[in-house]
Amino acid sequence: ATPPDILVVAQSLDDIVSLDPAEGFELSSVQAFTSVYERLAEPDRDDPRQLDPVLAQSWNTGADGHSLTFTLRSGATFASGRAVDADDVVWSLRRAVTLNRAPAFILNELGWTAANVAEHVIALDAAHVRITWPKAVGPSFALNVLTAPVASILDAREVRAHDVANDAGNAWLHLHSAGSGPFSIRRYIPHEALVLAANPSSPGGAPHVRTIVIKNVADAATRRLLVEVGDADIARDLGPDQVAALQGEAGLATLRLPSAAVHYLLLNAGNTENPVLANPAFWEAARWLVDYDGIANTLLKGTFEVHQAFLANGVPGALNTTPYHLDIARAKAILARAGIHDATLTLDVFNQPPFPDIAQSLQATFGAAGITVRILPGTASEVYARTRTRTEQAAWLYWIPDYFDPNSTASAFASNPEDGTATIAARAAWHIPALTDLTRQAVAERDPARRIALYTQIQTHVQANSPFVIALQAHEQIVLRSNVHGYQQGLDADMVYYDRVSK
Amino acid sequence: MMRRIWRTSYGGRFALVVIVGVTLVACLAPRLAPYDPYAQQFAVRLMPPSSTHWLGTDGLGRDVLSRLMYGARPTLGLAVLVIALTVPIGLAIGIVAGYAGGWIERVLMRVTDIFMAFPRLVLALAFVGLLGPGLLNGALALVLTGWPAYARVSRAEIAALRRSDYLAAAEMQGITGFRLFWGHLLPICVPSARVRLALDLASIILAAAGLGFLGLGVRPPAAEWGTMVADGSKVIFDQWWLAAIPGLSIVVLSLAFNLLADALRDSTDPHHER
Amino acid sequence: MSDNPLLSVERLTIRASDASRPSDTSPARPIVDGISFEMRVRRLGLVGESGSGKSLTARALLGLLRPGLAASADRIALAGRDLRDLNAREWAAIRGAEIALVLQDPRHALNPVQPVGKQIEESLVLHRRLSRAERRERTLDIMKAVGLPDPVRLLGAYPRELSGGMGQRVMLAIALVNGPKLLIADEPTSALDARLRDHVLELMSTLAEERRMGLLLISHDLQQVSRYCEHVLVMYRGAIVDACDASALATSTHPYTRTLWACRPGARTHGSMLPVLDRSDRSWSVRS
Amino acid sequence: MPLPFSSLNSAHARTARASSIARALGRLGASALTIAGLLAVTFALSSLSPIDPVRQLVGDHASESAYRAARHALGLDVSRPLQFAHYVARLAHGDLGLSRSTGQPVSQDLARVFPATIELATIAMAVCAVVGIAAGMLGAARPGRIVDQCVRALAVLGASVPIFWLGLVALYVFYARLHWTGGPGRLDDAYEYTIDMHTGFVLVDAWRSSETGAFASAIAHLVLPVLVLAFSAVGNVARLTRTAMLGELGHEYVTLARAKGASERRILLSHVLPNIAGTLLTVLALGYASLLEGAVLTETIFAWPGIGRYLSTALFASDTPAILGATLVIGIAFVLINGVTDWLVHVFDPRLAR
Amino acid sequence: MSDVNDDIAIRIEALRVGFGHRAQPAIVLDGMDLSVKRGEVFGLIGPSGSGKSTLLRVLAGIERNWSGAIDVFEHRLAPRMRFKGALRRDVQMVFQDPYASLHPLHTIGRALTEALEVNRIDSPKRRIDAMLDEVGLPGDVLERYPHQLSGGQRQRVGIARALLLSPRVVLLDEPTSALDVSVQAEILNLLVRVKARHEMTFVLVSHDRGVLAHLCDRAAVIERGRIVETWDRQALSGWETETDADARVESWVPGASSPAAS
Ligand SMILES: Nc1ncnc2c1ncn2[C@@H]1O[C@H](COP(=O)(O)OP(=O)(O)OP(=O)(O)O)[C@@H](O)[C@H]1O
Ligand SMILES: Nc1ncnc2c1ncn2[C@@H]1O[C@H](COP(=O)(O)OP(=O)(O)OP(=O)(O)O)[C@@H](O)[C@H]1O
Ligand SMILES: [Mg+2]
Ligand SMILES: [Mg+2]
Repeated sequence: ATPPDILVVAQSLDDIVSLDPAEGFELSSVQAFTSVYERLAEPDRDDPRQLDPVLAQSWNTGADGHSLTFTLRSGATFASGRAVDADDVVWSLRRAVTLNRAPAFILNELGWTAANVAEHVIALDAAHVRITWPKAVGPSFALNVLTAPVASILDAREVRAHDVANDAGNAWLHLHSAGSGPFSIRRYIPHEALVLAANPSSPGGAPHVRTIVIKNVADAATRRLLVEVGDADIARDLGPDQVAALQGEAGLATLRLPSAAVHYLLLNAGNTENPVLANPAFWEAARWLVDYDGIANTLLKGTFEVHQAFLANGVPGALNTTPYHLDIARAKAILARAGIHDATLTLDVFNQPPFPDIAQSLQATFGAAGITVRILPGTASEVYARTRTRTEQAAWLYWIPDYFDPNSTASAFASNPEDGTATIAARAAWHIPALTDLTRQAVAERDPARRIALYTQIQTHVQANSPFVIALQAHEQIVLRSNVHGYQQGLDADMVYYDRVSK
Repeated sequence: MMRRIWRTSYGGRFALVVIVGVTLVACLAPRLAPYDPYAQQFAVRLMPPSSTHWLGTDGLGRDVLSRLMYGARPTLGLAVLVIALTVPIGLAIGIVAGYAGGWIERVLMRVTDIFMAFPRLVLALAFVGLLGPGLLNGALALVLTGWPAYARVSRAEIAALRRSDYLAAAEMQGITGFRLFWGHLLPICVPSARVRLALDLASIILAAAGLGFLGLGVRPPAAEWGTMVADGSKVIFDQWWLAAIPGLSIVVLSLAFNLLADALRDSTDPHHER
Repeated sequence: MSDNPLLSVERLTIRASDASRPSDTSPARPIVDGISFEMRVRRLGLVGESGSGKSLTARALLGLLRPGLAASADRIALAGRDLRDLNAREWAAIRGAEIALVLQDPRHALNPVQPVGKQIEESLVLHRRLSRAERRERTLDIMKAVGLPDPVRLLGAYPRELSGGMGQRVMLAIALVNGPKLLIADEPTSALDARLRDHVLELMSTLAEERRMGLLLISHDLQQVSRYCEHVLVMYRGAIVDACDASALATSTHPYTRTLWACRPGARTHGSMLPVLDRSDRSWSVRS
Repeated sequence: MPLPFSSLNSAHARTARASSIARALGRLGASALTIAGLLAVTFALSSLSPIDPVRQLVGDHASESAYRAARHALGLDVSRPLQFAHYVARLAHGDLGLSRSTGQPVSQDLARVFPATIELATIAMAVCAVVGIAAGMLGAARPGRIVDQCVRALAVLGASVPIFWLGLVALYVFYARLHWTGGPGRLDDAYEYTIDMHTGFVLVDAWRSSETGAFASAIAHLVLPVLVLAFSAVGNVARLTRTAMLGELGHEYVTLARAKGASERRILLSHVLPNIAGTLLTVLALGYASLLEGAVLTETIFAWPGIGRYLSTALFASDTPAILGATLVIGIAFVLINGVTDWLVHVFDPRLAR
Repeated sequence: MSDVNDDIAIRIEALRVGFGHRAQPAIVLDGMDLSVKRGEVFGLIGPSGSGKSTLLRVLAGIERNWSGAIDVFEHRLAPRMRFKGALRRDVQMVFQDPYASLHPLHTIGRALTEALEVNRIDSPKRRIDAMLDEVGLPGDVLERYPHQLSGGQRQRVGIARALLLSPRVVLLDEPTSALDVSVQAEILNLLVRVKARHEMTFVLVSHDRGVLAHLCDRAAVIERGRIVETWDRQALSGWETETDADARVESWVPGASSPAAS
């Protein structure tokens, strides 16, 4: 059993590379950022379509639609006890851009670069910050960008004190924190555990539990065992079978939470070794060859729902139609009409559950229509390495929005500016100048309703015509000991809230 | 030889039965297996053993018995491949070193020592990790670390004979070259190599299973015992047999090879041993 | 000599139990076939060709047959005390104290990782309650008695540092340190250089006389035995085929003894054929 | 009689000492060569790897110039032999590069995780040595009897059971079902991250910490992985002990010891055991090495934060520097174990001390 | 080629053999001069380690690292030369330990046949049968393995194998020292018989003066790699009176007379 003042969470932490919010871009690290850092504004945890001011008290949109002025909340302090001031905000945002690590591209969406960010992010006085942006995007988009973890506000003085060789404290932040969130990092042991200590001076109020131990337990069966035996209070990422077995067991509660992750099959139209992949008829057939229902409701029961548009349910503008289902005869007919026989393809998948199971299901249904699928399981980096170099034929992948705005996803699936930008459409070698324009138009649109309408239009097009078979939206299944109360989790990867948990 | 093992002990009998049986099953899997090992039926996922599926079904509703039968193939195949490479290399190097002596021996044995000191499983993991998953990459590492054992033993055996009277006697009769190697030197090393080989087979089977368990073995949907244990371990607390059955198969097969090694050791005529 | 012979053996038989018997020996024939003898002289010789059962006989007297061999006898008595049916503890008390053994090859018979001194002392530790100093003194005494040079220094030497002759003397010291009644020497010199043989045998027979101790000398060399023993038993295929006084060996009428005695080559035999055994003649081979 | 024994003896000792130094030096050279071989193989492996380390580092969105800069920073823009030279040069300074999956220097990571493995393997080895040698002696004392049969059966079984499977089963039975032992990890969570790890050895640190119960918790967590790990090697130790003992029992000096009146127990303990000490030492060293390897799988099952788990995590992240570093460290440990054993055997065996 | 004396079978001049490091080799044979006459039995005796076996191994072409001059009949030997053809057949050797000189995994039949096969000698079957008869072995030994024979039988096989190639010189390295006196007598008788039937030269090493006195026409003593004394037949006859007791007193140098422990 776990001690009363410690919350033990069993999950996989193996993905964490960095706990510097300007660098960390993995599921587990962005989850942690929410507990450790705060941003100017964050999506409301009950209705993420709403924005809540956090470190900012309020903001004003500039008349030109290309600037925002934030008034900082008074009395907010960092874990070190220092008050948050405009200098921290400006320094943190500029730092994220100039450090230019993986998630910096999110801020780049505003047109900020290492060269120009200093003129676009300025402190008006100790309590006011003004930002401007050169790109043709609307202020609501800009606000959404600033809710991303990369825009977290750090204790500038503390971090600067740990600067080594001009790294802006990056090395130090790998293992430490300097934020204003409800918790601070007490100890981080890579691949082993992240220990968070309550930060009583947090602007949001002191959390209920004193310590959180997020324990790295790589194996799902062990996670389940730990929570069942009571050696963990919360177990994340449980497979369907594990959850099913725990159902109804005394002392345990199961949460099933939708996530913004969409899973899709990518067909690389640019692969010259296998020209059939460039044939839209083949794409069309593929849409009828996924056992959406079988995977979501039998094979991986509870961890997925059928979802066939790129914006996940719950994200503003999501399209909820599901026109496709498994229909082998129809797929065969389409293939026959297009003169496609004996097609074969290789399918890259991650070698971790549940991907091999999904891949084997695809293998079976495609096989039924005469398409031979050879599965190439690989570590995540291998699979990404192949898709990056565009040597893959097909891959089963998933997408999680980087920030809570439809553009995050739309610009990946429906935009291929052909300038070297590595969007998903570009990886599939899908040439769509018109659609790219439309996506650009949508992000610049300042009227929210019209913006939604544009995204619906784009999704409908992608659903029917792209070399993607968007199939499933993930649900996360979490098992908690029943004495754990107040746990909350939102749609997007970073929306994990421990501050109101009590036990 | 077989007969002698059969007569020596119950262990030897068990070993022969299991090894011959598993080999047959592996060869005849397509004929023996009651189901297509790849056919998925989501409706009957995770069924306990029953009269329709003797060993139940796995997470994709595939028949476990059929997969078990097919699963013997990569394991045995790998073992045979590794042995086919390690034994000849090891014996050749050992015999040449032991017979030649001098600097040839020193150089060859230094190389042997280097490879001998490599951690076997770890190197296999590194190979697979760096060159990509697959039993073949693992096999490469097993070959690389496997031959020195044969080389060392055979060198010692031959070097002990280097100045022996019966090599001198062979020399007196003008027996040289390949004839000497094949007819006189090699047979000396065979009994110990045979025991070592049986032991090695057991350890290769375990290593292959270990790779499979870590998800670094065969590619799905191919069945392999280690991978089946890993898959089964996901549901070990509820459908324990899914991990237990392939695990037991590994135990039984490697046990058989270990017992064979024992029987070989015991049955080697003491008069034939030096 | 008293009425009780030092050693008396009646119908000693040694068989291989079924499991350990090589497949080519017939089950019926025992390896040692009901031999009987008494030791009424101080120095008794036991000769015979290789494989005739000399060593097995010697070991049976010490209760040291290997597993797989079994001995039975109507009587085996040491100075009147019957040795059959002793338990392990009783045997341990007798071995090394009343009967001692010297083996053929010092290179193999001494523990290679124990200093010589400790090996000699062990006999004392096992059978006497002595202080450390007394043990050391006795050890040095016996080492001097068997003619080991510089015994103090030798105490810490390991067997591999000794020459064959020295090794054999160490073994003799181990055997004699407790003053046994009977010393059994199983081919004590066949691993030694020709020159050393006589030294060691000479030493043994002198010590046997000095210490009033029985010596059972096993050898296949008739000439040698005739020189150092008073009485000789001749074995062939597990049976004692001839027994006579050492001085009478040269004139023995038994064909086996005669051949063994005469088949030694030498200048005298140059140009002629040596006498050999007619092994097909079984008439003298079974005599019990 | 001439007695040159004394002078010869000391001369002998002198040459023996000189030659043992020479031997030690030779050993050292051999070990260095072996490590160099290992280095070469691991390096060759890393350059054969299909994964682009630069891309892994800079990520997807990096520009061509950023890519080139990172490539230069990693030293990958020079020829392979030069890269190898740099690699060795950096190694000499203890620099194994940056792990891509932890973001920390690999050397630092390894310094953190290796003690956990050493602790696990060493305790398992101790169990193995005591149980294995005792069992081997029991078997040898009465060959063919029940005890012996049991020892042999266990030995064969130990060598046949896949350790990961045994670990799973043990965890399932003793932790999940019976609650007899601690679960995965090194300590209960109450202590795991609250006591300070100074030495990296959980038993030591738990003992020294002020937390009562931490030590008991450490023991409870150690039991299963230690036993599972030991089980895989104990059979081999028992079998080889038994074989060595039986072989030794056939020697003439044993007959002589019996003829002195020594009891069987005394013969086994004070005559035979010292004689096979060298063999046993070698057997144990081999066992120790195999335990280090077995730790890879055991640690994965028991969430034991050692080098094995570090390596398998690195494998999944294709974290080349970490894979190479861990392989190298285990390889060096192997070489050291072999070298030290060899040296010990020579030092303690009077037969070989020449 | 030096002057070929019809009378001399083996002529050795200034033969040196060393082992070990090139820098400071352990010299085993140190400038040995020796000649053996055609058809005689030449004996060699000497303390252990004096180089007797080494000399025979050089003559047999097994030990090829030597310097000096050696002629065997019309063949002039050269260091590092591998014996082939006629020379190979002309020189044969019989070893001390008959068990160690027979391949434990080959039947006697195979051991004997192979010698003939390698040297491409025809009708091997007939020759082998004749030879078995000559050395007094039953025909059924051909199917047996060495461990299934007695020591005396094994040595007979060793002799048969050497004689099968009809050598002109037979080198015998302590051929009876592993055997019992009674068996030794049988083997010695066999050697005498064989010698009488074939025109052969014997070089015989033994540590047993009796054996030499019984068999040899001449004999020599080797000490530290040199011939220190040579006896002719007459001198050998005088051995009868000597006893072992007047051999030199043993030296107590540790390890001097015991071969290195294994
Ligand atoms: N354990 C055993 N099982 C079966 N037969 C055995 C065993 N030990 C010895 N023998 C046989 O018993 C016979 C007598 O052996 P023993 O050692 O007594 O002969 P020996 O007279 O001492 O000969 P040597 O002179 O060679 O020492 C031999 O034929 C031998 O093969
Ligand atoms: N290959 C070798 N390497 C090193 N030393 C050798 C080698 N062969 C023989 N010797 C040494 O040469 C010396 C002479 O050996 P050799 O066998 O010729 O002696 P021997 O006279 O036959 O002795 P023995 O009577 O014991 O058979 C010995 O000191 C031996 O150790
Ligand atoms: Mg004997
Ligand atoms: Mg010799």
